[in-house]
Amino acid sequence: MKFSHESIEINAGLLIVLTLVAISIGGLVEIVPLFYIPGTVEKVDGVRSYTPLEQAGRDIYTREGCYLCHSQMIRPFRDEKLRFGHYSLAAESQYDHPFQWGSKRTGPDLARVGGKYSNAWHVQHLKAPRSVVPESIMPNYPWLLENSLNYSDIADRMRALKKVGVPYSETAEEYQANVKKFGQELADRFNINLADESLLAQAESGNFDGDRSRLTEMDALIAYLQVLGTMVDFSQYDEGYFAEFR
Amino acid sequence: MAHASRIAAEQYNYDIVKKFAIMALVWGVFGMSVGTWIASELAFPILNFDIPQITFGRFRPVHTTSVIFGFGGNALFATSYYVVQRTCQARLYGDLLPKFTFWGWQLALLIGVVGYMNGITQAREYAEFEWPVDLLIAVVWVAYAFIFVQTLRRRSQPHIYVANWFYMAFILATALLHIFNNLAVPVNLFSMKSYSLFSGVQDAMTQWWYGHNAVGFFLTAAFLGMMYYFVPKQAGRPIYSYRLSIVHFWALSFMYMWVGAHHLHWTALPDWTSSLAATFSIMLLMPSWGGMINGIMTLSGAWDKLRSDPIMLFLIASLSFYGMSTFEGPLMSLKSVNALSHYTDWTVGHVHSGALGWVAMVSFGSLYHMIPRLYDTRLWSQRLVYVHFWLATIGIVLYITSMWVSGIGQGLMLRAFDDFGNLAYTFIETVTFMHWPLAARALGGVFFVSGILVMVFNIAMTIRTAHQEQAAIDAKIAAKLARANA
Amino acid sequence: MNEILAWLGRPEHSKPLALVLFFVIFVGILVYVFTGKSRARRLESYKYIPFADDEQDEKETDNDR
Amino acid sequence: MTDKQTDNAVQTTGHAWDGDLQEFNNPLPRWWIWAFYASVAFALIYWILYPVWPVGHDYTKGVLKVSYESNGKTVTRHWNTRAKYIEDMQTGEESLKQKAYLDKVVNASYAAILSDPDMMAFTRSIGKGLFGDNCAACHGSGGNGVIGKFPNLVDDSWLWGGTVEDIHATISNGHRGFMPAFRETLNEEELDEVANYVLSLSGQAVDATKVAAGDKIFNGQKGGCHFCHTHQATGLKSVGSANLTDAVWTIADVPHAADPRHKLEAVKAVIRNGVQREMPTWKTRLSPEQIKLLTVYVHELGGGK
Repeated sequence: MKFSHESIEINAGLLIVLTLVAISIGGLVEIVPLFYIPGTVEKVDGVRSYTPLEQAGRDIYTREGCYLCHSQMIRPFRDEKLRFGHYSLAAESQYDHPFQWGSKRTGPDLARVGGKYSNAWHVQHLKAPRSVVPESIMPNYPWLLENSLNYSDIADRMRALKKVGVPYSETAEEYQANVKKFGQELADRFNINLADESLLAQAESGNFDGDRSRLTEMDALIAYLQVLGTMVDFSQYDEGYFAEFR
Repeated sequence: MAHASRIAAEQYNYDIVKKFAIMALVWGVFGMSVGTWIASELAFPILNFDIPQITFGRFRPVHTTSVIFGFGGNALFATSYYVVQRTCQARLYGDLLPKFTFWGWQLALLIGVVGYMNGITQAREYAEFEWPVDLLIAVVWVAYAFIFVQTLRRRSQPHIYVANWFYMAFILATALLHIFNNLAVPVNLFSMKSYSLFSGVQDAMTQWWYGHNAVGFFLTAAFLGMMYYFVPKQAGRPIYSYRLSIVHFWALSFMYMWVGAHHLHWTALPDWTSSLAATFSIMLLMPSWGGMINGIMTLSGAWDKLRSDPIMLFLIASLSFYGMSTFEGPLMSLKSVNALSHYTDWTVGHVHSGALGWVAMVSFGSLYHMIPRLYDTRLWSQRLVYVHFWLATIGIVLYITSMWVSGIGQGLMLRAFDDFGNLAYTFIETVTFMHWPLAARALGGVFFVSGILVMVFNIAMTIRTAHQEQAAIDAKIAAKLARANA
Repeated sequence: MNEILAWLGRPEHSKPLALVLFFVIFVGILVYVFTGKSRARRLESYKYIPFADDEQDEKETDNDR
Repeated sequence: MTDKQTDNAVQTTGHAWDGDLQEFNNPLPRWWIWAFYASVAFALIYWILYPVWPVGHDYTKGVLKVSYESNGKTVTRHWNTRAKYIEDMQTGEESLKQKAYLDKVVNASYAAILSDPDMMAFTRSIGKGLFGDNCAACHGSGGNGVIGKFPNLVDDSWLWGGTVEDIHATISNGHRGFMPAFRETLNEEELDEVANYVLSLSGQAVDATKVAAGDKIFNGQKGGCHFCHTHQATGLKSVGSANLTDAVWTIADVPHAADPRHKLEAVKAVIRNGVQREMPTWKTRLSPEQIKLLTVYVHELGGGK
């Protein structure tokens, strides 16, 4: 058993190289094809990016760690369909950076909570969940109603999201493309140059927290919750259509 | 003896090992206490106290980060620096660089944890650190890898001991996972907020590729490295089969990376991806058990040690829990089982049978073995190690069983239909059902935390005794010198 | 032959290919580890590495006495 | 510690350099190898049956098939979770059980459902789940509502009408309940007078002179309350205005007020701030059959009307 210094080095290097190869393959095989196999993200109408107010609400959703107790991913089971609604499509989270599918349902799934309850209910429920659902174990979030919404960097946030592929517009061409894709009204909402105006306008018309005099974090969060799962009109599609993508 | 260890202390860099070992305990106490607190919040929501910083959603990442990266990470730094030096019989590479890894790691953890409490998070499970912290971690990690490899190159042995293979795989895999899962675009250079590069289904896959391999390489491979050194050392017998360790090392490193998608069964992830993950999860069972067999068989013929050595008790119990949770894992990765278990406390219980039973217990055993040697003394109290062992075991058993009840119970209730084919229970009824299991789980946490507090006391007394012994010897030498000079 | 080469050259076929390659290497490792008496003996001897440092400590301790 | 180290050292040298072949030949445990082969075999079978391997721009589909009906034709596709779901929804045991009843519901009149004990047993069963997972968040799991926020459904008072047809319309289309805020229109004194009048309608002890003044405001131009609540103050179900004479309080929490002064304050607060309430639309979320059955369930909660 003679070992020269050289072969020792080779052994250590070989160990590293082989280990790297071993640990890389699994990830490569499973992740890379998801970017190019057609049909991984279904072709459906209606899915759009979030408006500035909704995105601000989404940022509060992630800030408070809602994903740790609520999933946004309904599975194709009869019980979940009856309880939460149609199962979730990959397309529905295509503009979600990061995804919020969740891993635990301490509370119910929220993938289709949009439109299910009134804004007033959300305000009351977020402020004091047990005042409306006595059995609930959700924490109170009274500060959402107290904190004014900080939207000073909303345009920057939209710019960052644009860099990772969300169709917000900054140039005239991008804006026109959005008009074609989403219609005039939404294209205005997705216009980074008008981010502040569009955010304020939606908060004013939506009056999500029931108090027009102030723009609170509650306004933004409820705007986000109320859009969840409402983008795709499932009555347009035959059930078999979605199965073709799997 | 004292002289000998002083030589050893010069031969080996024990100072850095001591620092990491002590911080492992500090983060352990903190992280496990936070864990018990958030467990109690679920049973008794009033404990959120309407304080944003400690509500469940913000406090949970504090718990996971403190125990995985704080307790587990520091324990791994400590033991890997110890093991690589002892098995290579070479001093750790560098002097400032290891110190940098220490302070960099503690700083990253601190910024991370304070950040979560103030709502700064990437909202990716177990990767909640925002981008500046991610960068700091990346730099620390490169330094760590460099130190480790350079130390390996200094070895006097021709062969690299298998424990170091596992540590090496852990370092490489963690780097790979950390970098790819944290690819994100910051809002601007002065903002702590960033948006993940990927979205939706690709983002989910990347996150769970990361998430499961944080378990696979951070919490399994690395701790197997620990096992491969400390079990033979504590038993005073070599590992059962070296060749088995080679085979199961390669099988493990190859197969673990495939299984992440089993966290996404029945979701919008394409079926082929999750089926692939399921089959590799099944094939992973035996490679995982290879480590358990090797550890437990090391003791064959010397079972009497279990009666006299509480540290061995910790190590063997940890291997049993390892075996149990690596059996449970593949089971839960089957689509039919996962349909029930996913989204429920069963998953939480499974993770903790691995985290408390395997990771924490093997760390406790290794630290009990290592710390007295670092300080060249004996453990202050063997009896307290027994007390710790039983507190920990009772805590784990309470935890796991209550989570089985809660998780399987909820899973069954949610998919139950009555005689008419209608849903038998509403969602909120399952929440009511889970109250007592959740309370029992919190109690399990109290037991486990009490255990580590006993350990901290024991270790503190051990270190104090070591200092006293050292002072006595120094005094004697000084007296001798004085007499000689007189 | 050209067709095979063309198939191998396509990036989307790299995954199955990498898998096959690695599987071959893995089987190679298995065969290497479990064949040859002297190799077996050599490999198994490595399990005493963790005890080598004790011996050294011991020697130093002896010298110290 | 010294003893132990000596032990180790002796044992180590003994084993390592005496060449104890027994120790060297620790084989892989047989069962371990066989179990590993078995798990590989399992995976191979799985790979044949299910979609698994990505190849090029596609993936292997597996040999298992699932069939379901689509537009009157039978479609057969490779096994996948979504096809399995359709199959279960169409031909699963639980689905068929439920479907047998749902098919009857489509054509049955409310009277027919209400008079058939079997159908009512089914209604209570499905209603419990529908109500619990959808309605209970606001109206409470027992339908008691939250005073001031969400209407009680178990009493006999219905803002938008309590017949099955009314309830059906309410669930299907939702409602927006609105009462203007009078904080600009009425001063403190006038608010006090109207509140006295309102309390007097359900026979609460109040100040008689203020009641008379309040009557004028309520039924006159100043307050104009009668436009919605009517001169008799029994409310209009077309606009969802409350009946103020029945001592059932849905918004002002009069029953829980400690004394007459607090009762007055509770009523004044509602007049001062107005009311804005919303019941969501359910026809986009629930099927017609589900709404029909939920209607019967809710109707039964309040004992019917």
